[in-house]
Amino acid sequence: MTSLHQPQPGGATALDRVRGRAPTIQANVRRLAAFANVHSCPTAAVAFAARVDTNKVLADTSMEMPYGQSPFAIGRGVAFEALLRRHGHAELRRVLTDGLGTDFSYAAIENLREGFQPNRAGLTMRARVTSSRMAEIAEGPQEPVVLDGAVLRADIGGLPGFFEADEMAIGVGGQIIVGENKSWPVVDGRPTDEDALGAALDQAATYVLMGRRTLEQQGVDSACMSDSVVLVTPRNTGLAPALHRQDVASRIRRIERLLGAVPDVQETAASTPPSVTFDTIADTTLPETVRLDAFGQVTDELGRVYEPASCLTSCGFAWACRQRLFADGDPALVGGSIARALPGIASLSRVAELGQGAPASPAEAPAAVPLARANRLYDEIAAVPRMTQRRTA
Amino acid sequence: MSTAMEALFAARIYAEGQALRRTTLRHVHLADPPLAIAVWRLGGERFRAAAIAWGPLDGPFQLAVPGEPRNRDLYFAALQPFAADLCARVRRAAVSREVRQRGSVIEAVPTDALQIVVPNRATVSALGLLGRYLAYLSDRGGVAPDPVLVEAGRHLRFYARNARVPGQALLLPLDRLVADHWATLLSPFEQANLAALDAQIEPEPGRHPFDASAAAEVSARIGPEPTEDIDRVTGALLAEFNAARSSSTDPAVVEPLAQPLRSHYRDLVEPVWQLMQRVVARERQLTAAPSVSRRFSADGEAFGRHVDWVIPGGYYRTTDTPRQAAITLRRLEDALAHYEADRAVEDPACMIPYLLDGDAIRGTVASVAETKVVVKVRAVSRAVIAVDSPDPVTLPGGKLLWWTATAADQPWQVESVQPNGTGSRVVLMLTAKPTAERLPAVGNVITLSTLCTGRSGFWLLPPVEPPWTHRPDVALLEGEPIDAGDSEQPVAAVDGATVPDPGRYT
Amino acid sequence: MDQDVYSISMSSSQDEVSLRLARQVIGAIEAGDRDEAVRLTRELERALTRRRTGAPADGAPAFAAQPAVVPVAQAPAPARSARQVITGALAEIGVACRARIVADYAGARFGQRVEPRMLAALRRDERRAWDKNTARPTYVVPALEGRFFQPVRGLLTLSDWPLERRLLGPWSERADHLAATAQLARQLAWLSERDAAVAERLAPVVAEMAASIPGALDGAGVDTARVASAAEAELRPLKERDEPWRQEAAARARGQLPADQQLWGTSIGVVGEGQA
Amino acid sequence: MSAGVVDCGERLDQSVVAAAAAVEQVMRANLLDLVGREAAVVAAAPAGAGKSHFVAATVGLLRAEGLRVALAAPTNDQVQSLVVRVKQLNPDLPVAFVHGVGRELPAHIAALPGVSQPSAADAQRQQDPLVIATIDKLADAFLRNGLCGFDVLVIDEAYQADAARYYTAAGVAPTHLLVGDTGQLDPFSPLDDATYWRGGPEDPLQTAVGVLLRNHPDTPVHQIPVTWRLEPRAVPVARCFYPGHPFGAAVLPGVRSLRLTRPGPGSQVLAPIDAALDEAASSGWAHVTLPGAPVLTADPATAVMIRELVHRLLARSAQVTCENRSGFTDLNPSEIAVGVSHNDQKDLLRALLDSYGLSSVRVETANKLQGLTFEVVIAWHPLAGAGVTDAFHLDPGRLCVLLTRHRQACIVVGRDSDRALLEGVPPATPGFLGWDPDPVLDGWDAHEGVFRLLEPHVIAA
Repeated sequence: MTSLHQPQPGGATALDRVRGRAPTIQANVRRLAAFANVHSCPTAAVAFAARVDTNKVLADTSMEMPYGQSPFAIGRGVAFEALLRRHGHAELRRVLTDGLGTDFSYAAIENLREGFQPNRAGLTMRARVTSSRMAEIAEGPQEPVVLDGAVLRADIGGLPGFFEADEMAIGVGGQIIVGENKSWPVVDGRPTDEDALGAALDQAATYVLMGRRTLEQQGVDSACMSDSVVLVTPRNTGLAPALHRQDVASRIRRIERLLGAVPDVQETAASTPPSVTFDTIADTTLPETVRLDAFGQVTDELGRVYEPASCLTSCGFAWACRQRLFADGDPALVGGSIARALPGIASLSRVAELGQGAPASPAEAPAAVPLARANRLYDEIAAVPRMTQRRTA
Repeated sequence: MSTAMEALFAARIYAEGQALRRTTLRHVHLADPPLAIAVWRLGGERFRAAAIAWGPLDGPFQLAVPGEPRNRDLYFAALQPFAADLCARVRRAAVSREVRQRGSVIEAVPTDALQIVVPNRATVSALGLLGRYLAYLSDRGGVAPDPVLVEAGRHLRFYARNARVPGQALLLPLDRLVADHWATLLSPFEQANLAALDAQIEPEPGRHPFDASAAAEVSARIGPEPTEDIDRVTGALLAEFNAARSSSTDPAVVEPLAQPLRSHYRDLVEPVWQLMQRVVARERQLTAAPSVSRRFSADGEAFGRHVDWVIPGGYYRTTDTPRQAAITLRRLEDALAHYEADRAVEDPACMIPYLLDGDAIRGTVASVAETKVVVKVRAVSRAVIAVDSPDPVTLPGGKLLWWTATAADQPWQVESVQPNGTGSRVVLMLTAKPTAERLPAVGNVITLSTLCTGRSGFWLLPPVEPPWTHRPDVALLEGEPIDAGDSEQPVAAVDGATVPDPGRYT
Repeated sequence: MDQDVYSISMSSSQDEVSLRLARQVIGAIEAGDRDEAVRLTRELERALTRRRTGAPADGAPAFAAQPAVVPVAQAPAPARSARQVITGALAEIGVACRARIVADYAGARFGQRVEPRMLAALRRDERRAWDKNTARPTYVVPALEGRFFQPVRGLLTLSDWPLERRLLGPWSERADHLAATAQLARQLAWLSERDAAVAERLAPVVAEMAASIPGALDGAGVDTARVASAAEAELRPLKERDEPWRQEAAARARGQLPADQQLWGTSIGVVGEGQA
Repeated sequence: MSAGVVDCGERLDQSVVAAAAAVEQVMRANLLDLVGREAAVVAAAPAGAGKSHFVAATVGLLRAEGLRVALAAPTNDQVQSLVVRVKQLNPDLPVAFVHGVGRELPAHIAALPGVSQPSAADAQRQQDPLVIATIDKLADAFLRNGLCGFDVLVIDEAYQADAARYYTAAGVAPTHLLVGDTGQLDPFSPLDDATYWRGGPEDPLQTAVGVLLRNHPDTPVHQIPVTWRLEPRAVPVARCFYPGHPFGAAVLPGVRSLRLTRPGPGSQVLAPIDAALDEAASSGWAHVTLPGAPVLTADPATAVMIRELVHRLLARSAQVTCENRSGFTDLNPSEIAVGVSHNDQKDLLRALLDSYGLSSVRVETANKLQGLTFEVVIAWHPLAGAGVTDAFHLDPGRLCVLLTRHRQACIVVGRDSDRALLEGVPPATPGFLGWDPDPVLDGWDAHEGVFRLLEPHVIAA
């Protein structure tokens, strides 16, 4: 099995086979976060390892999920960034000075967002500037430095990925502090969406972790990467930026686990059964039924783990999987917490039967008793009015 | 929330192709008609309603479309009629009152507070944010905003905050109303989509609820947050609008130009409005539970206090003081306990989970006897009943249970539980003087549960002056005006397609 | 502030005569002797145009590199091309500047609005013109980031500015913004005594630019002296850091880059990066 | 477990005991300095650090100084045991127990000399010098009957008391001593938006200590470096729940011992059960793992296993000895507790144990076990047979309570698939500004550490 562990032609061709002509996408912080929500799903793991873009694979089928963000939402983000940068980063300097207690009025600000091409070459150059500037922390720069659009290069499951941190403030009390800008407001000290805040902090934690690795590669003590990050958001009802500082030590540990859990591309490719490919599924020239059948075969082959909330927000396959679960009557359809009440029971139809008193196998027995009871009670004491009138369609 | 019950619901709906009612009664007040509000925002702009539709749900809606909601003048101009109408309705609802005395306190409580229904919880928070924005407007930018905007803001903010109270019906998100009264195949996450819920309950004939809701998810758009496809259209129309008006805010100029945007949003609101009408009509078919009116009159008290505070010009803090938070927490917890108890005690269907989770027993009264027991050196008479439950009961001795018929009164104490055929015989002793109404008759099928609907002794409000422990060492420095940073330049929409990774699913 | 003015004019490629004239003009301006200043300006203009062969007849400002010295636009010139307006405005600003601000200034100064689209087109034309080596005294060229000398298209400069002024280091964006603000404030002060209409248009532009400078605006109107001094106060410490950096970078660029890349920047890829 | 035991000095680790004594001295001195000022001292204790002993002793000291003291804790059980503690250490000290309706002291406590149960009004009129009550009752008495004017307010279990309750009670005295266990469960609310205020200074659900330190960050916090309840073999596991808080066991290794006088194994069926009991007796820990399988929360198989363990433990007539006993004495059923996470688990086990005549064996959910001590504890692992992890079951406080109640041995019962639950990536968690800890992620780490430490004691059933 050693062949699995070394990238080699065999692995490469296996990878090509898995990908086929399916659209691919590089790993970035958002993909990583999305993958974290579905990492226990074998299909999702293979797709991520092969960098298959799960959002596009099912394009033009009834199972393609509405994806993407309002142009206004994006516009707001752009505007907020612009506000921080205009007039030579005046606002950013102010916010950092107020928030970090270090004077950034005359800080050196490396603007890595402009001039560099939006491609690997550009990213690579930015990553070089980033790492060399970060390394200067070892000499303890006499003045603070801000990397605007720092780029960290990290190996994700055997493939290089580039990660763009909004800000990196170097030399604040001998520390490097990661900053993340978000255009959603913090109203009266409270975020309008705690999950969005959590995701933002996870992002920042990812940069801290990758920053540490970048420093270590250069033999610099990574302890100077601060555990606490800054979040810059509009305050209250306008766009005026405000800075929040938050300790993300435990989130950093989570991201460390996550990176550890990312499957290696070559290993995955080589170890996936020969029959598995996303090629047919993504082939828009084929009829939908063919593509969805192919999807069914692939997921049956690899296995799928479906949890409504996490899958529906993070994976382009969710609707297609949900459809399969419905077809199989899989209890997971309605969520793991309920499925937990059904140990040893194969399908929802069987649950219904047991509810009506079908003889339970030893495996089913423990769960069957409360089900039968629930069913009896519902029919017996809840003289529940049934839907009568039908909508005139 | 019994997982066994949930599992059974899922299984039956799957097998029978039919959503199931969770309740035999309606546990939430529904005005006839309620005031309905539907909101569409610009994507990502939490304080900018691109369209507000409102009106009594039994009729057509009025629609406010600012055109460019990020322009203060246009925004306020468009919101004005909505705000004025809302304020008028609130004030009208606060007129007719009944005097109520509680302890030493005498209150004039509005008899029918204004109920607002919205499609979903997301709209509740959207209205809360809109209220937060309007309630603290200053004359920043030279022009003082129309006072009705500020007043409406305070009303919206009150409604949104009061929506935290379990069982309240002042601001009713219909997705929760439906999810509380119907079991579907939708996971809690998917239940946020009112159209999907409705489709599961009333699928087109011959369609399985699952397929119906899946289809609804594809087609239906509820708001307040627009999906990309919607805002692509909005973006184009808005660009034309802004170009055409060339920074004019003169109503005469803007009105006609906003027409395309208006019809754009009218088309979006239309189906949502019908959906809300259908949902409310359906739930109104159910008889209201007895405690519904009590809960709504509690809402009335809150409503009355709000109006009496705000109309004379009272302000609310943007954040709670430690004292307010402590009081609120306690009120909310009381409300929750009472709501859950009332539901289950009044509605057998809602009692099932408690029966399944071992927090309630149901059976036939096999015997009723009176005995004497010694309590604190005095012999007092007590009643002892034996209840035969068809199901095996596991209850620790000494556990206190309330008979649903006297759930506000004294509890029964579990004396013993013996196996009895396939079920159990439970012997209980009344913890109070046996009286006729406290005793069931032999042969009655009764339910006893851990739920008590009695009101616990009233508690006193904590001191106004916070103790030193809850005051910061150094007083926080004075902040800038509350609406600092308000009114930014409009921002051009950006083509999502040009952004490499536009984020998560919508 | 004299130093500032001189350093700007010093760093341009002028011969002694024009430099002397320039100083006299500045002296005259500061002495408040308007007519003298105007006379000297004309003379200076002639001196410069004499030196310049093939100077466009339509009178694009020839003394691009002398922000402190600007001729009075007596009669508003006939409508000029976007290019002329931009070069004109940029010349008067004198440092690398955001296209939008240049356009705003041009609009105020010459009463001619330049749409963003036109700017994009302008950039393309400039490059094409250069490739066709159409003889032009100055080209509108992008600023260059000072590490790999890649073009930063958001910031405009003029080809006849010395390299160090077209390069951007870690302090340059703020420094240039402050320099530009101070310059335009002085410009506003000067214009407001001559052309109220222009001044009225220009004031908001200056105010907008000064908005981010602590102590520059007191809330009321635009106090140009206040703006200029606030900007320069903040500029001074930045300059100490900025200028040496830019000089070093410029030296590097001169050593490394062919002439065209010194103007238009590099578009180097990176070799030796494994593809995924 | 009391620190008052002096006749067993040679059985104690004097260095640890001395260190603890030193810290307690500093705290008392610190507190006495502050008397009269609006200031507080916080004592952060690991499980079984002899908090209530420290509290009782300190109360005695304060009274000796002639200071009027109010002593409070969140629950009735806690304040009742405080009354007993105070009387044990200060027999002649009058104690006024102020209680709510139907919350009188049990007869045997009420009968203690010098213990009175006055109404709040009387307590105030008489100016009772030492009043003991729940925090809620103290607050109510303060508001309703003006019970106040104390010199010092002492709060035990201050990490379980929430800021809302503390708010009112705090008014009864200027100077406070807050004693608590940082490892146990945080204040909890059934509201589905209970995190509404989280991170804000007004959060009513932050701990009493939390709100105090937030507003007065310079308040001295002393870490008590000893555990009296746990013995050395139990300490490494306990440390998982107290990061950054060093402490050691007061009792020396080998002083305590659980022995099974009847040898196992009995029948084939009993083999794993006896193996588990033997492992627990010899090493202080046993982790019984049933075959991995998704099961109901109230899994009958697990419950039966637990009953068998209890039953067999007594059937093999277990005996214990410790620093306070001369020689071995029989293990009394009331010295055994079963700890669970859910009420349906509790009810099921209660019924099973009662049917075996084991009614005096205590069965409680974790939150009810807080502050209690037993010789042997059998813990139903929160993750046992769970298909998925969630915030409730990952809560480090819950696991901490279950695994730190015992003096001799703890037997954890779960399934061998449980550990695999932690092999993945913790779920994404929401963020709260101004609130750094993350119960899910911290709990994840704690659970992992515990699994690792229990590995050598695994008995597959």
